[in-house]
Amino acid sequence: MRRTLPIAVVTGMGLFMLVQYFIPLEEFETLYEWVLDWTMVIGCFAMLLGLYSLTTMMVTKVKRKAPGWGYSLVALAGLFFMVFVGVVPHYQDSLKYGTLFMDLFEYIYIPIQAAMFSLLAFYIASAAYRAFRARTILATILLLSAIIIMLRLVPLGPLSGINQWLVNFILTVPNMAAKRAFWLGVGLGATATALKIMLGIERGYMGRD
Amino acid sequence: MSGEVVGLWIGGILTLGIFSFIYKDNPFYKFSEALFVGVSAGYWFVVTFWQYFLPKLIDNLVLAYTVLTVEGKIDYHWVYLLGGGLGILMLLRLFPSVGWLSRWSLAFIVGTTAGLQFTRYLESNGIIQVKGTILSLFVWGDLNSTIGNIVIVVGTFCGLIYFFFSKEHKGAFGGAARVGVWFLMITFGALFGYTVMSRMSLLIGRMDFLFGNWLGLIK
Amino acid sequence: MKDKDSHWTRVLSLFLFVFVSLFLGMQTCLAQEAEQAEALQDSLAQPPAPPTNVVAKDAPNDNGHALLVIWTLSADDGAGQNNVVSYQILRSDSPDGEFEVRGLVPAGENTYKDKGAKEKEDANYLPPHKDFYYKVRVRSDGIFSDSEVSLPAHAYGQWYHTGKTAVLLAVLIFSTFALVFITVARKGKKLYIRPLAGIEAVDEAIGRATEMGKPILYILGLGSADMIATIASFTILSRVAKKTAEYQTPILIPCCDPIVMAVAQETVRAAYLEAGRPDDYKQENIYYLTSMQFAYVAGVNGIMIREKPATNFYLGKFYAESLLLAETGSLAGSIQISGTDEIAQIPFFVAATDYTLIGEELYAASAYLGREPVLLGTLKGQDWAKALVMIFLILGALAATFHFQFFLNLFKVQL
Amino acid sequence: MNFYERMMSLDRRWVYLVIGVVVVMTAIYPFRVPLYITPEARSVYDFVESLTPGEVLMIGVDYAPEVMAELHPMSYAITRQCFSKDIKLLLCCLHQNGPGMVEQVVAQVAEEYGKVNGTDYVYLGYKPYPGITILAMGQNFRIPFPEDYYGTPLDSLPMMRTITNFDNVKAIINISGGSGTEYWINYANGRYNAKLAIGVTGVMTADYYPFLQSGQIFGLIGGMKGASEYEYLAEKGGYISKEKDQLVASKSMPIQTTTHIVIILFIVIGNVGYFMTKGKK
Repeated sequence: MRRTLPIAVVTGMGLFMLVQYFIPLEEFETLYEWVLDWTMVIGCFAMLLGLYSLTTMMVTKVKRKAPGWGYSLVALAGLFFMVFVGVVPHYQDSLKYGTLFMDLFEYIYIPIQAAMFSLLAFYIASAAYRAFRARTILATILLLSAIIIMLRLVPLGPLSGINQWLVNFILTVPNMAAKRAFWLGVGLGATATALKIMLGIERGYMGRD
Repeated sequence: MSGEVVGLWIGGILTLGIFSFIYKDNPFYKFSEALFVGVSAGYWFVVTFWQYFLPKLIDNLVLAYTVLTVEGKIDYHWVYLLGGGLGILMLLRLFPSVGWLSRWSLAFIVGTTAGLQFTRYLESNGIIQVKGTILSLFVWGDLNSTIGNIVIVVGTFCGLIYFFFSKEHKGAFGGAARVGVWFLMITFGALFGYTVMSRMSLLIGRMDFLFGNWLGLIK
Repeated sequence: MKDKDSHWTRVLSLFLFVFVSLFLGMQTCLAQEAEQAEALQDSLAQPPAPPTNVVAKDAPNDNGHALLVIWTLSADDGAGQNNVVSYQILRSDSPDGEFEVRGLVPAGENTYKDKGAKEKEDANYLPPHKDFYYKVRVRSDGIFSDSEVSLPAHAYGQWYHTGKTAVLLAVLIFSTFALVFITVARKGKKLYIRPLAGIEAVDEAIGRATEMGKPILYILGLGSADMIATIASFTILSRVAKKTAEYQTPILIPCCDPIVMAVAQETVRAAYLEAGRPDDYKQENIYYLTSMQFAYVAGVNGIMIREKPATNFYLGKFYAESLLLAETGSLAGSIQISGTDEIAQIPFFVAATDYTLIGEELYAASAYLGREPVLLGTLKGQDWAKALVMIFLILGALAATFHFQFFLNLFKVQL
Repeated sequence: MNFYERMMSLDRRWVYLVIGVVVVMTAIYPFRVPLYITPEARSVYDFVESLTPGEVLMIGVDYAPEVMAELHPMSYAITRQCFSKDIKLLLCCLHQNGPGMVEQVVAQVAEEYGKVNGTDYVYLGYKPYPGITILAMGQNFRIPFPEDYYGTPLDSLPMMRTITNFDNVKAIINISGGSGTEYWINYANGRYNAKLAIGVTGVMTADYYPFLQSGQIFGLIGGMKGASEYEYLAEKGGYISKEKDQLVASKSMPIQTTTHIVIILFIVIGNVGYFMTKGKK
């Protein structure tokens, strides 16, 4: 009951989704839409679970006065203040521009997010420096290809045309071939994983008691 | 000082807080990080609440209830109770004794995903990719395309050989697999090289924000 | 002051009244003029020849709320003096009832799909199993002529989408391969699989963490539970967690989706139970952080710098954050094993982590780690499917070279 | 520890510092970068150039503020070029965080050229589900967008009188920072045969090159470099000028160039160090 039924649910839902793909009938379409809506509803309840998980973790840290507990307090404050101003005073309007909720989002979240994202500029340079060593033929191919592509931004005089031709060639030919092979492989692997899940062969993710 | 200026200062200071991480972890970063995590989790919760929970569950149930009271009919919107029920099962995870019930909801989601992606991947990553690789190996009067097409077909073929798991990569087979990896490496290099520009754009954007919008040092 | 106000209001309203009446009067005049002009033109110009053979039938491969109208183009379409501009499609529920305009297509088109809504309350609702009549109106600069009314037709839903046969065949072939090799594997035939460096490093990486007495960090990626890469990551987590249970090394899993968190908890709990150490399982080590991409990364980076895990796994769906995570992890001195099916992130994982599972290797990893015959069987089935794809590639290229169009049509998928 | 060994174990913070300094220094002392204009960016420009006054061009602007740095300059340059040539614009936005931003661009440029909403340009606004929306627009713009962004019914806009679907626009340029581009290619071009060009972020460029080869798109503006190429052409054409601060992408091109050179140098130095120390071991 605890384990067999969930696996049956997995198989059943999997088969239904598989079959409905081929059946355009209205009844199946409606059922399909419901199923997607239900997964969203489950996601909403799960969100409560997530919030509970995050809060207990932070609260425990604060209670135990674990190192850095003060920061947990900051996170908790940010979390609950957002939830408060987002849910309590306004009706759905809190997602519109100009509310305190959106202001907080815009002036706190957006700049930090953009700053975090832009750290990648530093990291990409350091990754290139440390990792792009011509240790093997494969590594050499990788770094040469990267350099050719990067050179397209560097004024090379008459060589620019040749470089541009190379860039075009790399992007339209080997790039295409490798991506096709990659995607085909991913397609087969993903399909196999889906099949294993549906057949209940792979069930480690579903408790054992 | 207007609200916008305050916002600008907060944004500027927090940006510096994040940037300080590249030197080393420090209280300033820890503060920005904690605030970031908290605010974003709160934001996501509120968005989930207004954009999914209310319209997908509550609105439908309210509609069902209204139809029931006004017209006395049982309307199809009641099926959303099932979704709500599965959601409540999720919450039972908070109680260890009945927590296993939440597996039904998890099974529902995992099963749906598996079934949905099964055909989706076969179609978009299987059939459509094969179709895209069906190229003419000889294009009359166009040497560029002829060579390009041949290389694409050969490259895709060898790339697939690389992904063979149940055959040893030896001899001619191993050689082909090696060619396949070369193709992959060229692509990875190209992707890396191409991304540099976008990442630098982000940094330039932030520098603009710091020195331009915030401090007003550059125009 | 107040008097003055009301005075102004009166003047203003009077003004407005005059203005509005003038405007309305002019509009009527103009309209009449236009009508006259049209009537004049009508008498001068010949209407275009009407479309013929208007046939209405159920639109194929749908949910039963659409009809297909097909006609033979007007004789004046593309030729003659009356240049046809467009066709209007009109519908009625009786042959001599009132016809309403349903759609417009430009000259040269001879089909129209009259698609209605399926909800009864929608204004555009098109009921199934109800007869409708169509006529097609051909238009040319203000003048038009109508076709004969079509025979009745009704919409109905189909049980099978004929445009998806290629996918159905693929499903059947793939499943057959997988099932055949699962059976073969069950019978105990030993199947060879080639070594993968990333997989062989897993044991070593867990062992290292145990020696150092430090935790292992497992990142399931940014995907939610509706992505197959995330599910593949669960299957790998199941094996990894079993090993950490055996080695008694703590495993930290910050998640960016609450459902993913719940599944991860179930997975790890099961793995600890299987390893015979249910008491070592700590639910608080598998927690939700936040769902927003960079906030999640900021949090995980903090964990990496402060907890200094000995080993980091990044397996699942990753986007731009891949390098942020991997660089911070390498800065913290952890051994890193990564894998994703997002091709754009592979170069960064290759550059900044120690081992990378590329694309399909991510999906194969659980079979590699588990070594159960059934899983190895599906791997073998996967390879056979791959061989078939390669045969198709060669045949397809030959067919394209020698212009065998039929082969291309095999891969046609209609949505 | 000799020089090369020290170089090999260089603290990564030096790398960060160099990048930061290079960015700031180039920003303070900019220089003009000689540009190689790629044919795929030129073909977009030439196409817009070939349009005659009164013809309609559609621009699908699908990006969020995150990628503004790369894509905004394209939107501005194309809009300015069109308006100064009296080409009518039809715009829509299929990215949920973009509609306000697009409004800003078009309203600002329209004001610069004295263009009137509804007569010289129409902004349709935002609709979710790009795939479905594009398919529906192929039938009739009025299906997904009965009203424009400002709530006016499309039928009462003078410009829309002669416009039903993609057949009535000369071409579509999709400026995008996400997966929406695939729908434009598959549906607008694939299904409805609309002439299509795209402007995408640098990261995405590699993915969309093959579509250029296959002729599904007639032009491609790739990332900040593509944007600056376009600005260069538009400046030569006299549509935008440096004095009015209208060359935004071009302004950061020197920084792009120097940082790219620095990264290439880093790779070279790293490899020199690697080979020098390898011999010793």
